[in-house]
Amino acid sequence: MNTQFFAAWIEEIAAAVRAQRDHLTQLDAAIGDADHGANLDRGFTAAREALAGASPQTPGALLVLVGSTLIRKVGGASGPLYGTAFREMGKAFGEAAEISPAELSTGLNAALSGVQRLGAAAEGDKTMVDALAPAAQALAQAVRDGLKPEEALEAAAAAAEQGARATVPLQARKGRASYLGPRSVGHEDPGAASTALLFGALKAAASR
Amino acid sequence: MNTQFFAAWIEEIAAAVRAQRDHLTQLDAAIGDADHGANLDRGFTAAREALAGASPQTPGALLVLVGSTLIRKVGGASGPLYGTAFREMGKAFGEAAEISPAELSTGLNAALSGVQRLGAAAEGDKTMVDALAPAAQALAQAVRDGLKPEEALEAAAAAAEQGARATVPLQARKGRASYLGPRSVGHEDPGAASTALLFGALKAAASR
Amino acid sequence: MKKLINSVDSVVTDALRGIAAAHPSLRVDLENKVVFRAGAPRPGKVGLVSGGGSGHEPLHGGFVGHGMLDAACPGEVFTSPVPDQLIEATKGVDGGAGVLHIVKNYTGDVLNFQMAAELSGDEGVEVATVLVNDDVAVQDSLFTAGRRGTGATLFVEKIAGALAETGAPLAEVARVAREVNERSRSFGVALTPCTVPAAGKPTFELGDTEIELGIGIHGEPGRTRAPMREAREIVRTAMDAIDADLPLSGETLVMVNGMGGTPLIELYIVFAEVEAYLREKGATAVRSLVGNYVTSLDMQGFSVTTCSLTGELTRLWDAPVETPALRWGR
Amino acid sequence: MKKLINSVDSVVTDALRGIAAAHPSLRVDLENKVVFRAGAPRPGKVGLVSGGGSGHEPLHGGFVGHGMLDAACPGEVFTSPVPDQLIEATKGVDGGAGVLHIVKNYTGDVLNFQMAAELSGDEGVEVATVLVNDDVAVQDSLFTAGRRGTGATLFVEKIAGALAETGAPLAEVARVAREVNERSRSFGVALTPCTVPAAGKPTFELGDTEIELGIGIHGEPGRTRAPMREAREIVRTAMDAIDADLPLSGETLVMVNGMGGTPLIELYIVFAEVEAYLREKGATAVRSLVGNYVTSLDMQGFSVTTCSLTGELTRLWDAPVETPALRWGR
Ligand SMILES: Nc1ncnc2c1ncn2[C@@H]1O[C@H](COP(=O)(O)OP(=O)(O)O)[C@@H](O)[C@H]1O
Ligand SMILES: Nc1ncnc2c1ncn2[C@@H]1O[C@H](COP(=O)(O)OP(=O)(O)O)[C@@H](O)[C@H]1O
Ligand SMILES: [Mg+2]
Ligand SMILES: [Mg+2]
Ligand SMILES: [Mg+2]
Ligand SMILES: [Mg+2]
Repeated sequence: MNTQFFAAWIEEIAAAVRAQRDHLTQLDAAIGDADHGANLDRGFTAAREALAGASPQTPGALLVLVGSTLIRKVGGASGPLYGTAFREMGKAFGEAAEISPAELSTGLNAALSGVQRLGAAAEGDKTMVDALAPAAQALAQAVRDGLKPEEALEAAAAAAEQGARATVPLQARKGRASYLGPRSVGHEDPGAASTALLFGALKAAASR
Repeated sequence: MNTQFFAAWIEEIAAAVRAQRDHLTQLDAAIGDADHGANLDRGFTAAREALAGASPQTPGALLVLVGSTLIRKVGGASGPLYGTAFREMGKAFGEAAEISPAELSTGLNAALSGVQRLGAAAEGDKTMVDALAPAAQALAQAVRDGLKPEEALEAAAAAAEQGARATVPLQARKGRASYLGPRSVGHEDPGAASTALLFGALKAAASR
Repeated sequence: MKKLINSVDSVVTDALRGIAAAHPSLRVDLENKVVFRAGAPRPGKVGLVSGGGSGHEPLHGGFVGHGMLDAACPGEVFTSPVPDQLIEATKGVDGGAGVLHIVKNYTGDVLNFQMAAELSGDEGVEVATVLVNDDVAVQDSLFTAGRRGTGATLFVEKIAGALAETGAPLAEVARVAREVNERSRSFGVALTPCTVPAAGKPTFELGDTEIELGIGIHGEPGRTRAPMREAREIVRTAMDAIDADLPLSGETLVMVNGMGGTPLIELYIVFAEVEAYLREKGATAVRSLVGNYVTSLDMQGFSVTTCSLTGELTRLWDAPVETPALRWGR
Repeated sequence: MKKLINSVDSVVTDALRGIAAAHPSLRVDLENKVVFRAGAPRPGKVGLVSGGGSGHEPLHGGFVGHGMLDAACPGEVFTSPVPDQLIEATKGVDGGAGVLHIVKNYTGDVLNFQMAAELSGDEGVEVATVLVNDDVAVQDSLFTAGRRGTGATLFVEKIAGALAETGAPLAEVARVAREVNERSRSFGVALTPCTVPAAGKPTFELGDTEIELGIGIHGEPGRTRAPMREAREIVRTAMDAIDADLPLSGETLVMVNGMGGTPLIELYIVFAEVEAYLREKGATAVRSLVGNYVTSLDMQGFSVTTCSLTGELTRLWDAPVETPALRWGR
């Protein structure tokens, strides 16, 4: 997976977020403050523009730029969290020009631990971690099982999707939704849903 | 018609206004500020209480007290206008203990001219004058024709009723409804409607 | 209807209790329903009295204090006060220099103030009256009730109040009050109707893409209904109406006023467009107010009021004022 | 959705243009979206920076000026500002004595301020942070996001701002800010939801006889839904929640705050009940604010915030302040 691949990923994310913008916002309206779709749309549109302007030469540089752009443009909880995730992944990639599934797995783990360091959310707190952690685990397992790259990304996307859906019955303990207490039960977490989108886009980039 | 008759009139008005309170307010909501029913209900409730407290001995004293109470309690346009109407009628009755239909007619004319002196509305301006003036004229005619008191009051009530209905197609030139310009057309004037109620109550008092 | 009230009948009294508790600089006569400036009357100072229906808060009670009103008389919601209240207020603020009645031009307000002025006059108080009629949405003619008084009321109260504070005589204070009125114009726009507590439901119905142009401050529908459009275009309509009536030029005092239910962020957006419009016309917004000042219960919408300033008017506008809703220089 | 805006995307920038045009005492950096007090930085004075999502106006931009904030950073509607803005503001107000960040406790605000503080620190600015978390409707625990910051933010900004104005060092200003927060509690009630421009429809649905208890300031539903009842009863529920958390007693600073769509007349009715409740508990509302200060777009409802005063806090509260939304003593 080269720089072009990760650029395609960001394109796919931007398109998916645009398409799902209202859906994400509605999820956030139910248990948050109705801005998650707008936040990510603003962020990934800016990320796309930043990439077009700077043309980074390595996957690492590209993801660090995406992460910094998200931090600079999104605001809210998701801006620093997603921004840190992309930056940590990019930093884990170092100067490499081509990223293997194993390196991607390492990068995802770095992203996850960045998010958890910053947000202090554990699995089951009904946040993006509930999609990100299973996806990272599924990818690691796929690498251990020696699956093909497309199959590995497919597994990660499925795990993220399932993790997002599994947030529905949970009571939120972090983020805005936690203010609702028991009333947060019965709704999908918007950040977990957008994380699933990110992994769906990764799969789509691979099958381009 | 003695003091007791006029007390009964006020009772009938208070009851009718209470019953039609929301209707009058809705008429006022359409072309005014949605308070005419509340205004008159407050006013005639206070008038009834004032009469109970003071027990005036003549029709004139009774009507002057009612008028003063309306001025003191109603506010808005209708407070001073109705208040003046009752006061002028009362003053026209002087010290008389018993009021003939002819004297009532004189009193009504005084009421009408009091209202017009204060509010400067002509017939056709879509105000209470459009019910009050025809009622006064009908009563005068009935007296000239020598009708029985009940018949005379019946005629006045019918004229007021018809005058109120005839305000529907008019464009308002006085009061709040005038701000609507042509959009005031198609609605009954609330003050004309309440004047019709007053004459309906007069008829009802006579047939008690 | 959902409202933070105890009962429809006690709205005004309950609010007056709150005003009394919140503002030690006021003395509230709950029985007569008069909001007095503490320490009234001030010997030798012209007293300023205004009043009108409730539901326009902070108008008028919020403008009682140093440099503005000496007393305010709130009527029932959207119903002008009664003469008794006004007489009580007038006598209570007369420090021997006479009293100015500031009256918004509505039949009810005019008649009740007129009765109060006559009766106060009978009791030896010299009363002058200024009628505020700034609303360009309404045709002015001898055969109508004339223009409504809306936003300019605040300008009149502030500027006349400042002059009265200097010890100027009644005739002078009345003169400047009339001058402010003559130099002021307003236009109002509603996005939603409002709900009068006693009526229990909205005063009119408005579709999801419709607005009312040329509204007053009593929940009445406006002169015309129009399709919703962007703030810039709505402002243009309002400002065109003002400019057509009294061409905008020179140093201008501007108020962008919320009708009660409009978020402040939207009022600032409106003000940005108003300011740009004025610049386009070669006028300058040298003084401004943005906020809820002359409201219409929970209505969403705004009004814009302009006043073409003179050196004297600017000086009086800048003079110290200390009231619950307007405060500077002290 | 009907809103006085030009487009959903330009809401914040258009409003900032309005704020810039309306308030010559502010300097608005439109590019970085920072509202500065004119003349910032002040050498030797601790700089106060706050910020948060837009839609809460006048918070925070309306509190920039003498005796309160030195800069405010508005994010998108209900979205915390980004670190760049905060860094720009922090550097722009540092007069060498360091900068206090006043942060409402929301994950997004906390994270973005934290990043800005670190990066500003790297550039040599000393930054202290105070977290505001006054909302008793939310359970506080190590395992949750903790309590929200709502109305007490205004108290913290005013009182810390007054102390900073005296030239006190950063540690002292931060100390008093934390003390205000610790002595303050809030509870909010919604009669209607609000509509975020980008979402285009209300954030939740509420029946004609229902209210939400324990709401925050971001249009989120509250902790529970309850039947509508009279103001006195609603106030009792809110005050009981506050009193259960921090028993009310002694001299108290009270704010009855409108959520943006509530008429002022209703807020005064609420205040009358709050004041009566305090008296019942042996506490006294010695200082108060009634109005729209920390809003939630067009939401109808109110919040009540109390702060148990000390001599020092009262003195600092009374100190002069001159901002668009809060002004006295100057
Ligand atoms: N402490 C946290 N750790 C991880 N994710 C979090 C945390 N707090 C919030 N989130 C995620 O952020 C999402 C909300 O993002 P967004 O709506 O953009 O920000 P905000 O809540 O500031 O409005 C939540 O749905 C949740 O997944
Ligand atoms: N100048 C006037 N002359 C006669 N009647 C008037 C005049 N102005 C208003 N009215 C009457 O008063 C009625 C409105 O009364 P009300 O609603 O109680 O007062 P307000 O208009 O002050 O709210 C109108 O329907 C009209 O009949
Ligand atoms: Mg959100
Ligand atoms: Mg009316
Ligand atoms: Mg009225
Ligand atoms: Mg947000």
